[in-house]
Amino acid sequence: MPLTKIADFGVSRLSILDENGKADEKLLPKLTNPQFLDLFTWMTLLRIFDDKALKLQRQGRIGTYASSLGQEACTVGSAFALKPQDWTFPTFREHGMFFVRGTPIVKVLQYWGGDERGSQSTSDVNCFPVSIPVGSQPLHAVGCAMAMQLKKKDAIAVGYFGDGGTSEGDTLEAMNFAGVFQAPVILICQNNQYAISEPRSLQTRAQTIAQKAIAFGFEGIQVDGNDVLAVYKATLDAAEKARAGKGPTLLEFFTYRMGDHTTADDSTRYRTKEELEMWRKKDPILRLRMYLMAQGILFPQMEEKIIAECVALVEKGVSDYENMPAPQPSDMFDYLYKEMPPALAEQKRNFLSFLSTQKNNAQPNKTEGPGFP
Amino acid sequence: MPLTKIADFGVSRLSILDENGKADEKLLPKLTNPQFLDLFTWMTLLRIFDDKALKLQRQGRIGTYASSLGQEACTVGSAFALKPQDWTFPTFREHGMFFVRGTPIVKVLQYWGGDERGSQSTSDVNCFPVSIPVGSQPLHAVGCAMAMQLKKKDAIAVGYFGDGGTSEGDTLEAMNFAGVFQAPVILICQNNQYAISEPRSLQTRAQTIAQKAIAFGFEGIQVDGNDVLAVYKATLDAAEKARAGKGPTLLEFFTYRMGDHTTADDSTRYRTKEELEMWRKKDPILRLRMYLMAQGILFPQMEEKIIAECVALVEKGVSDYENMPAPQPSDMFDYLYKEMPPALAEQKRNFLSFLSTQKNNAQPNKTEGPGFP
Amino acid sequence: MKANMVQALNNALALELESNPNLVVLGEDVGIDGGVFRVTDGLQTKFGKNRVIDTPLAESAIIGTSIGMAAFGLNPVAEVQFSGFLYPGFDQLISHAARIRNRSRGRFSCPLTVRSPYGGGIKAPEHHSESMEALFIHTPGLKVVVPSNPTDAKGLLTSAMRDPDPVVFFEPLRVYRAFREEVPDEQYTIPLGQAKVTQQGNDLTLISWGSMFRTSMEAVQQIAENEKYSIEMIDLRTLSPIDWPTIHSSIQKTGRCVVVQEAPLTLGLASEIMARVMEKNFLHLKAPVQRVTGFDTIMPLYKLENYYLPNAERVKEAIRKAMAF
Amino acid sequence: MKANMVQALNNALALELESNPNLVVLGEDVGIDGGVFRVTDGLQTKFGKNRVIDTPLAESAIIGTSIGMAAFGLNPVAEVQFSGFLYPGFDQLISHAARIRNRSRGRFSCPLTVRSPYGGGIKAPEHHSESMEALFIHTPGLKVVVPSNPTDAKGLLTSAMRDPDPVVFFEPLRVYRAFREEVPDEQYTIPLGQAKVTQQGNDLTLISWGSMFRTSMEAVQQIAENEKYSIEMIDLRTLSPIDWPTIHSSIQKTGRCVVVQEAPLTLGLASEIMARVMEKNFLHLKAPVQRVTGFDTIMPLYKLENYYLPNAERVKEAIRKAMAF
Ligand SMILES: Cc1ncc(C[n+]2csc(CCOP(=O)(O)OP(=O)(O)O)c2C)c(N)n1
Ligand SMILES: Cc1ncc(C[n+]2csc(CCOP(=O)(O)OP(=O)(O)O)c2C)c(N)n1
Ligand SMILES: [Mg+2]
Ligand SMILES: [Mg+2]
Repeated sequence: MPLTKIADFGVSRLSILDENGKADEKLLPKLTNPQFLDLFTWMTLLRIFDDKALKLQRQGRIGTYASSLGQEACTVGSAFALKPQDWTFPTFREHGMFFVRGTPIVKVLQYWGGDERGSQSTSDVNCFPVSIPVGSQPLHAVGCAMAMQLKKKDAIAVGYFGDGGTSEGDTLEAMNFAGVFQAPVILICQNNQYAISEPRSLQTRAQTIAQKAIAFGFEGIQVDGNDVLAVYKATLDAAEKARAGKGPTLLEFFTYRMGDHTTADDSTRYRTKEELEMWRKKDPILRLRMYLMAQGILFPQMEEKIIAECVALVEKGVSDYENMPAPQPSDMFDYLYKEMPPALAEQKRNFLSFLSTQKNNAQPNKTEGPGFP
Repeated sequence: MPLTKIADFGVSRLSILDENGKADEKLLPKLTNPQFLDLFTWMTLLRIFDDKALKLQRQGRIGTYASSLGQEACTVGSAFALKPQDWTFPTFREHGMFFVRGTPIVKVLQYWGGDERGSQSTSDVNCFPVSIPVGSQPLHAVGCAMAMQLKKKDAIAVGYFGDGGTSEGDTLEAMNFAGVFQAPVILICQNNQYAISEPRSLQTRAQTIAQKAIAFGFEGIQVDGNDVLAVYKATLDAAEKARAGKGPTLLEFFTYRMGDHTTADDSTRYRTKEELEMWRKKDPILRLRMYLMAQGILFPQMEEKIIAECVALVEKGVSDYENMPAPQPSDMFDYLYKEMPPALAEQKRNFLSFLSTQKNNAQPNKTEGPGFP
Repeated sequence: MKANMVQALNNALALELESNPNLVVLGEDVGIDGGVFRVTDGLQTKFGKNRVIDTPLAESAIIGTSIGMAAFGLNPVAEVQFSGFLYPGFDQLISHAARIRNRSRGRFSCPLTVRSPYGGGIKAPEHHSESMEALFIHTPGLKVVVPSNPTDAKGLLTSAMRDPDPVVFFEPLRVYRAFREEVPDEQYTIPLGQAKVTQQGNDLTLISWGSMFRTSMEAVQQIAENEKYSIEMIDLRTLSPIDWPTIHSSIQKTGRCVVVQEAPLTLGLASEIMARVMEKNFLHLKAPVQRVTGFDTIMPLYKLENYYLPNAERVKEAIRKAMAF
Repeated sequence: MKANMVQALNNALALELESNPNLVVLGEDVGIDGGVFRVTDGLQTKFGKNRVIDTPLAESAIIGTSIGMAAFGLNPVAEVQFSGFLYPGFDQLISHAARIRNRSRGRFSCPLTVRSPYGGGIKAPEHHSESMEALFIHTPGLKVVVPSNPTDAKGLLTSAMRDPDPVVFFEPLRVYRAFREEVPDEQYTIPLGQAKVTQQGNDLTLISWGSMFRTSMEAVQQIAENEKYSIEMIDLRTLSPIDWPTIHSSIQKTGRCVVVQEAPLTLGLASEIMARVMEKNFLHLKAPVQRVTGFDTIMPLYKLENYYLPNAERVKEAIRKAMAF
């Protein structure tokens, strides 16, 4: 028995809408016209929100902000394929997912405005809060999926991460646990080609992210992440599979971050205009728009109306945010434990009584400017 | 462009000597007769050492011990393929590698005898010390390989880990760094089918460990780990490749831990006699012995002589160990920093002066018996 | 029943698995092997593989998935095989388990217990013997418990498993099988955050926990033979949150204090006790608080471990020093 | 040259890359991006991709491979993007970087510098603002440095890079670009383990480090306007090993002490200072040592961070309390 081939693996790529908005009819997901329009509307809302958030940041009305420009199809399409009882585990670039699943815009602004209450979300929306340590979140999704499995619930979990996130041991451990326990989970990589300044090629020598699933004995698929129909279909299929007890799927959404990493970043330092231009042609909203227009599902007047509605929603969110009373210093203490230990209560008491001796409860420190990479 | 296959991968298995000692002549590595005998001798020495160490442990002369019974081909064959300038990074089950590379038996006994000096090894032997946290060692091998690459040295690094070790994020991160930096490293998994009580199937859903390399864009090969010639050849090939600047290789040595995990373990709790019997037939030493006898390279008288020499070497190691003066309490302090900080020097001074007030410098605590899983 | 600490813990787990259908035990070798120290012995056979789960060898994933489970209705009890292997899971503990309630303003929580054998004295190889509880005490959002005997172990573990917040539960290796005592058969809890005054006294307050409580007892017994000090002994039991009122009122009575810890000296828990005592009882103090600790060096391999560990002689020396001041 | 701390650090790195061919800089975005705070700006262009290495996004691997490099002739300077991201690499730091010299009885060593921006005050999102230096101070085998100004930053980083043992080098975010000062152009070192007495005084010893040194200065300047206290100010600079003689001799003179830290109260470095002061200077103390600290809670998102951080008002209150005792 010399050198024998003992296993074979392949990786496939799913794509439905091409860059000109032409669809592969065989693969087209079954969606009603209102559903098609919903996808368009959510992506449009997200883009308008993004644009607004960047302005708010420049005006100092929110802090550092991470735009998802160009990646709208990924979060909108995947969230659209889920059921309300499913759970999602974001990083920090899934605003679209939050919106589609029902989170009020004000909450997302609060988070980026440095107000913890934004992370509380609303109790009827099944999203875990944003958290920043890259790669650490997918494990929570897998744990949640294991809980759903053990409690025999008809719910699945979805964990998001970036291409950079695939380098963290935690993400890889999450894949391994997902495989071993055949957890009802979808692990979604928004491969937007960059982790801050580092191109995908510096993260891993693997040709695709999807093939990482091979290491853990389950299926990985690459999906055109600028094609909302492919994203939707891939997520729906993976969700059905998970619900049927057939285990996890790794989805690599192949996309591109059109904006800076965050408002603290300057992407002209590390990438070319040509690259941007190339990707601009693959715009996910444009592509769906062309398809819907060609199908007669969308037409200019309707588009204008959708845009106007989205603008109004975002403006409403902004004014809700700005009318929100400030968080209280006591909030720092109140949510650490279910029952506050006496020594912590003492710290709180002392601090509040100290504050009460200060003019207007002023915060006498100056904060020296945003710096979130 | 529907669902398109975009990548293909395969995993192969290398095997040269079958269970009856018949070799695949095409794959046979070029070894001289004395080299063949060396392989046999080292494996024999290792087995005799293992047996002795178990006895010493039972008699309380060393602490908890991790036997490598059944895995002799893995450490002996791989170490035999390396050059003296190469560096090896063990876990705790690579005694064979230590011996082949020139570590005196006494050092290995000292380590397991709870004496730090055993980890110092000898300065002309290029081995990193044993360390216990599973999965944490391969990163050091990759870092060493990167150093060799940057310093343009003609040396490679070899990192060992177990099947259990492949579940740790650190091991996977090591694979990823190895791939990205095309580090001259061989990552060797002794897949002995168990991590303490947990069978390989509980570690990962992947059919092979070798395929984990696919996730990181380099080659992984499964090797019959009870076939010292296959182990030797696979390591030699991977070493040549690394030396030629062609990057890392993952080698999965498919073997079996014939003994308990350590002397603190009782493997009858979790595995069957039948399984053991099945693997006994694949004994790596027996297999090489049959081959060498058939080739006329080894014959009974010579074998007896080899065994006698190994026994003598081991006995010598044991007596060296037992004649070693005890480590000094001051040793606890002396190797932490190159220069001892004054406050630590004060701790040391105070403690030694306290000790000097005690009867015979006695250690008045009782130690309550070994417990190393 | 007569039980050593291992048996008492096993019993606590069995009773809680019985009474709480959401409790799951997970970790490396916790199943058929019953854990490498046999704390989970027999539990998988009795409660099945869905309740007592052998996981892959990955501490970060054990803790990380436990967080997901805990947030969604389960009460995971994760075993980390030795406390030195908590480090790979440190980020999940610090960044997530300890923070999810605060991060979500109370919407999510993490009723997770992480059990881990800890401390020296059993001739274990490296990374198996250190006492790094301070790392977890310093981390806001965690609770930290260390029992010193089987009875407390059972009651404290039961409380930990029912606690709405994450608890790191350290089991002193040296005490595991050191002795047996009568432990109540039924389920009971011992509240977290309450120290136990095991012996009243007027001259000096002796504070310790885990295996050092026994070392301290030994010292007190030995010293009682000749010196007639009246020593108040406090077994801290919960290291976070700490029962400060018990400590302070004892020191207000005695004016003298010795703290004994296995951990390294610098920023071990003794430091915090000394700091608070200074803050609250400065004028009551008749002598500086003395501490008996491990050294600021790596816990050595076993041939030297008994030099590293505080022993009764060192505790007696500290008591005498405090008394003589 | 006039330089802020970022520029001073950049300069220290450039000079050392120039003079030590074995020095390599590695981390996330340290290359073409120059690090997210630009501390490594321009270095890759000047020294090439073999000396200034962009790594995959994995802190454990950054530290773990650095250990391998350090043991084999290189001097790695690893950047971890924020100190809150040290936790995934915690095991490599604790179990290996800090131990390899001891484990190998001196055969191998780990001349590694881990640089990491730390602390609050710049409106960064979560996990970017906490101050957990105590974890590393408690760990035997590491050194810990925190500069408070550009000049010290350059000299201390140069020492750290030449140190034969692993150094965790925390760079206070709030100081990065807060001010510029004249920094010597040439290479120089400031020895690790030496605190700086920046102002002599007789009434009270004020100890701080990093950004809290500036907050303390502010308090001292404000208080000087009305109250005529003579305050001795110590900038600790190295937190492990600590310059105890400087602390003790100052307190022997003043008898009063305030420690200011950004870190949580429980088991922050102030606790250890209080403990040692009690041990060594019990009879010199005229008042209990006061500490001004962060709270035992999670560093909040930015709308509340300035409540969390100690400020000059709180420092002044502590000074008055110590003086009034
Ligand atoms: C553990 C950790 N290390 C470093 C960072 C700093 N950081 C924030 S985002 C980011 C890049 C993430 O890249 P990727 O995963 O591809 O996600 P993307 O930003 O592209 O959405 C880095 C390095 C972090 N948040 N967490
Ligand atoms: C990080 C860590 N977790 C747990 C352990 C305890 N432990 C020691 S060996 C072992 C099993 C290792 O299995 P494997 O990697 O297959 O190596 P083998 O023992 O089979 O050689 C475990 C869990 C450890 N040493 N390190
Ligand atoms: Mg990315
Ligand atoms: Mg194994």
